[in-house]
Parts: sequence; structure tokens; C-alpha cells
Amino acid sequence: MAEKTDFEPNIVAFLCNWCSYAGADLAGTSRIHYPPNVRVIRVMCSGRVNPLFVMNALQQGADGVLISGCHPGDCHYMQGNYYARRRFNLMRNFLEYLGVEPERVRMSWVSASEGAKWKEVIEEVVNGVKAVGPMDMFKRRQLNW
Amino acid sequence: MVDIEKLREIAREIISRDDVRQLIGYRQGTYGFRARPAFVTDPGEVDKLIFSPACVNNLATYITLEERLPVPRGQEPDLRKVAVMVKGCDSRALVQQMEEKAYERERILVLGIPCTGVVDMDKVEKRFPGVLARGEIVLEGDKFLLTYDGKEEEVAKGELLADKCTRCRYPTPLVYDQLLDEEVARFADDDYADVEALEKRSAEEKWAYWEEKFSRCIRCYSCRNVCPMCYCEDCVLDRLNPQWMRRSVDVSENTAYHIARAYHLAGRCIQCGECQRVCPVDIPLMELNRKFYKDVEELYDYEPGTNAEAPPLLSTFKVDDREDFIM
Amino acid sequence: MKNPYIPYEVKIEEAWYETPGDRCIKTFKVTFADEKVWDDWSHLPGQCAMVGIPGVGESMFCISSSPTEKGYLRFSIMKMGKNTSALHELEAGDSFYVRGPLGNNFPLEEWKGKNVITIGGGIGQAPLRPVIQWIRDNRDDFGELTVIYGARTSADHCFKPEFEDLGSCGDACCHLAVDVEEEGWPHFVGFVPTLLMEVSPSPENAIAVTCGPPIMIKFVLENLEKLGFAPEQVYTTLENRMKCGIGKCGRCNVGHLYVCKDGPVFSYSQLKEIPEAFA
Amino acid sequence: MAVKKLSKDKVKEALQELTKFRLIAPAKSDEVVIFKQIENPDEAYLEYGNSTVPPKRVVFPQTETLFRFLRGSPELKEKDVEEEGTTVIFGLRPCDARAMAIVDRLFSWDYEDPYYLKRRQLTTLVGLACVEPPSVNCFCTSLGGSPFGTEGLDILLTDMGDHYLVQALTEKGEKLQETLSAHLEDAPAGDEKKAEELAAAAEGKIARSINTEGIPEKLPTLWEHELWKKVSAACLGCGICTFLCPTCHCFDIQDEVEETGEGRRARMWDSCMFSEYTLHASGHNPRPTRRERTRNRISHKYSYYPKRFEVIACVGCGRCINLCPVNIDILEILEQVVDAS
Repeated sequence: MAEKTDFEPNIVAFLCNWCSYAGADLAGTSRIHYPPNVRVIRVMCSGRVNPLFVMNALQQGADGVLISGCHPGDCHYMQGNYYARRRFNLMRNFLEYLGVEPERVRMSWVSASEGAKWKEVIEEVVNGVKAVGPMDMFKRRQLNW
Repeated sequence: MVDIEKLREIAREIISRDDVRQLIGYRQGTYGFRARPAFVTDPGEVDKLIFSPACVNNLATYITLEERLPVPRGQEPDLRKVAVMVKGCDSRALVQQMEEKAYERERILVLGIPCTGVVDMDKVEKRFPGVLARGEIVLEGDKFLLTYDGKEEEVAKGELLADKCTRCRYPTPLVYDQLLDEEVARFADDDYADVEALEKRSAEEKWAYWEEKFSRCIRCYSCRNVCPMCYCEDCVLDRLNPQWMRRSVDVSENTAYHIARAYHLAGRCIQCGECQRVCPVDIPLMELNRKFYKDVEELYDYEPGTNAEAPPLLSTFKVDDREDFIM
Repeated sequence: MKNPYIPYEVKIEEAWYETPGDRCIKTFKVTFADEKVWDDWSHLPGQCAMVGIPGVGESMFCISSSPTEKGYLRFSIMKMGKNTSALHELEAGDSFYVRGPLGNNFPLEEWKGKNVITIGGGIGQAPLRPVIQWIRDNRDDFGELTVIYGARTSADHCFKPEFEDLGSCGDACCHLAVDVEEEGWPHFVGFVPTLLMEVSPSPENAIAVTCGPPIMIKFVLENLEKLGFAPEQVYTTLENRMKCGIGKCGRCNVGHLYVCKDGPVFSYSQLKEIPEAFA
Repeated sequence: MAVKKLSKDKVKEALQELTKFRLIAPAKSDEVVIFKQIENPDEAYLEYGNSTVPPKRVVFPQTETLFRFLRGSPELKEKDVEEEGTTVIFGLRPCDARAMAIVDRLFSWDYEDPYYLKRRQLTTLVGLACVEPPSVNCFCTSLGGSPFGTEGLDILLTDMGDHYLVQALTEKGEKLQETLSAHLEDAPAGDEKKAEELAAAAEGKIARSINTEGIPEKLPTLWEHELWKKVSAACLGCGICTFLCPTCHCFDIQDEVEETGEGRRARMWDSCMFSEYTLHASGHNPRPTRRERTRNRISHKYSYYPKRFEVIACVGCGRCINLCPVNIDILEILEQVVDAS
């Protein structure tokens, strides 16, 4: 799906404070170039991300959502990412069932030292969302009269 | 077949006990074939209790529905038990509620009804329209016997049976203090054919399907209120600060509502089908719940409402949970 | 006819805190952004207005200034929920929106020549303030004015400077109370209903007006009866959750009356007919 | 104006003609009949009993903008209902039209509600008489209505088998009949008499009833009566009975702001059966349980409303009985009210 398109998706990324946020930061300080489509929201732990955050992001204009946390075993709070893993596996399947392409809801493990992986993840997410186009299923419409 | 006389006798005994506050069962509805919940507090009232395939309501809801007002100064809280009649599916709601520590086992007294299936009242009323006088439904073998207006009719069981019963894995209650009849062996199983059929469609088809359904929703919240698992005192849907979904009714907010409702039942829905039964605009809510049910079973080998000792699905994990979807 | 759902913009001239704490009370002195609105505007003591910020919401508040105070309106608002918290963020120069005047008023015309006793508690003094102010500005029309007011602590007293003024200028007899003993408090210590019995005003040719927390109102009404006040002599205001303020949206009813439209001012004799009034 | 007939094979072309207005008609999706705007006559479903959601949603939409604003700007832009244009509701039942006539009193009482009243002015109601009562729980005749009732309607259609008898009842109705004149023919002689017979027969088929005399006065005297606890015990506190009631009119007002700073103040249906309905910001709730809420629902319809507006706010459409998930039956409650002492 290398279709050329002008569509620049909005990606909302929920990054855990201890690993993924630091990883994204490292990518920045290492001058690693990655697509500028991501809006980062820092949370203390991927386990803090409520599935309703994903729903609301998609409602409010995000074309894709990424949740990223520490690798299993590395969670600052010991197990937060394990809970997140269960939650978003189900959420992703469920949204797919409603017709939301799985490319729009992604999850990754990015550690504080993985600036390069962060770039790869973002590229994959952005390309994936580009391929499926803008999210307009249950996006809030323009204000109705 | 539950012997009604025996049921009433047991109920009389229970409600006469000092440590029982009320008994929740079924009684005849106000018209046609309907049955409705009955709340018995006095031995004199037990004669209205019934059980028949028309008793569709899941009474487990009432255990958590009652408003708990502050006890007036100088009064003791009423800690007496509540007795409740449950079918197989309903009993799983009790199990799940207890799994979530909604209340202690001692608070309730469970009258189990081994169940051979209940009717879908919509199917009944479509088949027998315009029946006002109170009628009766009994199941005899593989036929429902309907008596009304002095007439008697037989209908094949499958024609009036509720969809959920065709997939029922637990016809005999999983928790009870007293069983009102012989245990019923499992007579059906679930192959998730409906869920799989929808899963196979394209993203566009899926959304077209759900958009039409969700656009009908009037947000009466009957699906939430009837649900035995929706017992939060402060529901996320009602909160204005932060406001998770707006109260305005449009496709976006309705979808948000249905995502939130279904997700909150992930690993908790016990498949009693009440939400879909009560929906006035016929949104197939069970198709949403059943997607989670299927995934939870496949991914985590977990079946809600079957083991009160197990930790609730989403408040636990296994180190080797599937993560093939993670980058 | 003007669309009753469209509010007027008002500018805050002055804003100050009456009381401290989590549930602090802030008073806003405002004037209409469009001066022409004053031509259509007339209110009487006891009337209310919907106050809010587009994007946040609206809630009903009594107008705590008397129409005899020209050129501005006052609202005294306790920080409680979403809307009031947003209002509390505002300062002089900011604006918010007002819809009104709504509801009925105290029948001050009927009270001419009578002694008036106001009994207030906490933020409940807000609807009584315009009554007191109206009487002061039409002093010859009324008999004695007795003001009874209490709050949890002296810091929780609203309109403090005005009470000092009231007592000293001889317009009224002022009786203040705090719930619990505190150092340097020269006045009564105890609850308002008790203070009422202490003051023991005569019901002769008198009107009593009370507003405050429900539990206070309950006991004040009982005590007024003990003092010999007939239900027709006693007035209070009710409050309920409101949305439209004009008797349409339905939620504020007590019995067959809409608090927003038929109230907020009710005589005790009216309320005695309605079992829901004190729910 | 003379009575006309609309032949059934001309219904589609008549509806096509009406699509030049905002045409609202019953439409079916799955087993649910809902009034909605139709562009294509094939969408209309006239062989229905009664709609699940009453047509009140057309004149009193479930969600409606009052005005719009831009955050930080003082200008408020009022909604102009006029823009919606002339509306025709085609094929509604007499009880639902009567309900609108009842609710009109509330929205024009004291302050006039500009949105509702404007929309009512723009709307012409073409009713469809109930030759067969749509449900066993219809009881319109107990409340001054009838399966052939005309209150609130501009035109009444009666199904005569192969055609509809068309009777214009108001000026608005006559004007619409004029618009449709190309599709109408003179009514066969004897049609009117036959319709009267059908009406009498239909009234006879209404199976349920209640004598409402004295109920408005009696209800307030039963305030603390134990019946309220009993009848509300099974209540789930959902909004079915109120949202689907053609006379229920309570609403909430909410502000919504988008990220762009554009916002609106909108009103949306609310239900007295919800606990947040009366919840104060302080946390106090004057109606803390389902008992008080049920009591308020019944009292509002059968006592408070008639006290102020001289008509009971119920038309006997039977929706709340048919659709209640736990079979709470307003007629049974009213019978208990009558019997209570």
C-alpha cells in the first residue's frame, strides 16, 4: 500500500514516564529523525492508560493511538505493563470488531535506551495509519445545529 | 419442571426466618404471558410466586441495585439476608459479583432453579399478538405449551426459545443454598458463530452495521441498569467532571457509550442477555459482549462468573500472556 | 419576545472573597456589558438569575443585591461544583453570562408597616441581603428590622462589613452567632434556631424570613411556630437542581410547584401543603 | 373542505410530492419503527402498529442546540429553527398528536419556548387513525382520546382498505391537502359514515381502561403510602418509560466545546427516573431512591400537570407498559391509587 497520499495522520501516543518517554527523548537528543505526526502524552505507566483514553482520542480527531511502555519485567511499578497488555489486547480486538482498523490502535514496548526502536515504531504506526486513511467513523462531527 | 407448591413452601420457610429480609422471585405479569420480579417480605405473599419459561428477568441485578441510604442516627443497619431465585445464567452473575467482592456470600441466600430454557418474549408476542388476558407458558419436553383465553397451543421449543438458551453452558446454577429441582445436564454449547460471522466482514461492512445500530440508540441506559454487573455507585457515564461522554445523542457519543459499556463488561459479562432483551430499539448488544467473551476465553482461558475464588480477569495477569500484537 | 435561553454578558467590576476554605464564598459585583440591557432589566429582592459561562454551564443563584442599589448586580457564590469552580476563577474585568431575572420575589409591598425578622445561616444570607438592603433604603416603610445570622465560625460569616454597619447605624437589631466557641467572639455561641429563641422576637405585626441549610430551616420553622408566628407570617426560599429556570425542564419541582418559576420564595403556609418541600 | 380519498397506489407519489418539505414518516429498521426524515417514499412504513420512539422527537429533538459560541468571544449565535423549513409528519397516531397538543401547554406557559413553538408552527401533522388498536395496552379512551381522535392533528387519514379517507381538520391541513390535490380524488359516498363505524368499532376494541376521576386530587394525599415502595421495587431506574413517553418533556442543558473553541449550549432529553436528575452539586438528592422517582413520575403526569394545565399528561399510548423491562404497569399503579386508603 505504497499509495502516495497527502494525508498526514494525527497520532496520539501515551508513553510511560520511565521507559518509552525516555526512549522517545533519547531519539530526540540523538537527532534521530522520525515522522512528526505524533502528539505525546506522558503518563506515569502504561498501566495508567484507561481504554477510554483511546476511545476519546479517536473521537476527538486522532487517526491512530499508540500506547507504549516498558518491556515485560522492566516496569517501574513491577507489573503495570502486564495489566496494560491484557487491556489493550482486548480493546484492540474489540475496536477491530466495530470496524476500526487494527492499524489505528497499536502498542509497543520501548525502553529508555531504544531511541532507534522508537523511530521504527513511529514509522510503522504512521505508515499503517496512512494506509487506512483518516479516522472518521465515530469522530465527533462538526457541531450540529 | 419446578414444582410450584414446593417452591412456595420453601419460600414460606425462608421468609419466615429471622435472618432473612426479603425474597426476590417471580410472579405473574400484568398482561399476556409476561412474568415479572416479585419482592416478598411476608409469608402471606408467597402464594404469588411462580416459575415458568416466562421468567426471563435476571434477579441478581436487584442484589446490587438497592439504594443504600445512610442509616438514621440511633438505628442499626439491616444486615438480614436477601434470598433470591436464580436460573443457571443468573447464578453466574452472583458468582461474578462475589468474585469482585461486591458483597459477602453470607449476605445472600440462593434458591437455584435448574433451567431448561426461557422464552424470548418478543417471539412469543409476535407469534401470539393481542393477548391481553393472563396466559401461561410451560415447557413439556421439546414443546412449549401456551394456555390463554381458554385456548391451548403447542409450539416447538426452538421457535420461542431465547437465543441465549441455545448457547447455555450452565443450565444448573453454579451457586445455591437450595436447589428447587433435579440438576439439568448441559444441553447446548457456544460456537460463537454469530461473532465469527461478523469478524469475517470487512472494516467498512462492520462499521456500516454498527453505525446503523448505534444511531438508533436513545441512551435510556436500560442496558446498563438491567445489567447485574453494572453496579458501580458512581458510573463513569454519569460523570460530568471529567466527562467521558457527552449527554448529547449522536453517532459519536452513542458509539462511545457502547464501547465504554461493553468494555466495562470485558471478562465480566456472564451472558444472561438481559441488555439485549430490554433494549427498546433492538440493538444487538450481546454481539458486543460476546466478542469480549470469546476473546477472553481464547486468549486467557477465562470464563466469567464460574469461579468466585478466581481473581477478576483484568485485575490479574500472567507473565506469559499473549503479546504478538505488540511492536 | 426575547429568547429566554439566551443570556446577557456581564462584566465583573469587583470580586472579593467573603469566606475562606474549600467551599469559599466569592462575591461578584457586575454590570451588563451592554448598558442598554438595564432598560429592560428590573428585579426585586428574592429573585434569581442563571449564572454561567458558555462552555461550562449555568446554575441558579439569587441576586444578592437589592434593586435599590443602582447600576450593578451582586452574586455571592459558594464554590461547590463544576460551574461554581469556574466562576471562582474569574476576577474583576472578566465577564460571565446572566439570564434573568427569574422566579418570584419576597412580597415586600405587602410587608409595609410591619416588623421584619431575617434569620439566616451561612450562604443562606445571600437572598436575605437584598431584603435587608431594600428595607434600609425604604426605612420609613417598615417597622423594626431584626437580623439574626449565624455560621460555623466567624470566618464563615458573609457580608461582615455590612453587619458592622447595620448594627452601628441603628437601622436594625443585629444578632450574630457562631456554632462553636472561639476566642474573641463577643456574640452568641450556638446554632441559629437557639439564637432565635434567645432573641425571641414578637410575632405581633411581624414577618419572619429564613434561609440557610435545610436542617437549620427545619428547626427555625419549628421555633417560629413556638414563638407564635402563624405560617402566613413566615417566608423561606427553596432550592433544587435547575437547568432551564423558566418552568420547562421539569426537574426543580416540589409537588406541583416549580421552584424556578413559582419560587424560590414560598410562605410556610404554602409549603405545609406540599410534602415534598422538605425532602 | 370536502373529504377526499387517497388511493393506496398513489401513496408513494403523494409522499414524493411531500418530500419537497421536510418529510417525516415511520420507517422500519429491523423490528423497530421510528419516525425519521425520509427522502425516498419507499422508506415509509405505514402498515405499522405504533412507533417505538414517539414522533415527539421531531418537534422536541432528543438533542438540540440552543445557541453556539466561540470560546473567548462574547457573541452568542442563536439557533434559527426557521431554517429547518416546513415539516410534515406523515402517518402519526392520534394519541401522539394529542400528546403534542398537551405538551404545547407546557412550552407556551408563561415563558414561551421559542424552539419548540416555532417548530410546532412549521409542522403539519397528518394522522393515521387506528382501525385496529396497535397494542393490547392501549387505553387512550380513558384519557379523552380515541383511536380516531383528531386533537392536535391537521389531517386525519383513515385506512378504508384500498384507499385512505383524507379529512382536513385545520387551515394548515387544508393547505397541505391543496398541495396534494393532484393525487387525491373525491371520496366515495358513504365513506364518512363507514369511517364513523370503523371509529366506533376501534373504540370498542380498546381493551384496557382506567377511570381517572379523582386521581389528580387523590395522589398528593398518598404521599407516604406504602404502595410507592411496592410498585417501585422492581424499577431499574432506566429511562424507557420517560424517553418513550409522548408527553414526557423534561430536558437537561449541557455545554459542549470542541478543541477549536467552538461550542454550543444544547438541551437533551432527561428522565426523572435517573438519579442525577435531581442531584444537587452538594451531593444531596431530594429524591434519593426509585420510590420517590416513581412517585414523582406518576404524580407529575396525573396530578401536577392537570393541576396547572388542566389536562392529564398521559395519552394512553401504552408504550411505557409494553416496553418496561420489568413489567411495571402504569394502569396497575393507578388502580392501586384508586383503591388505596
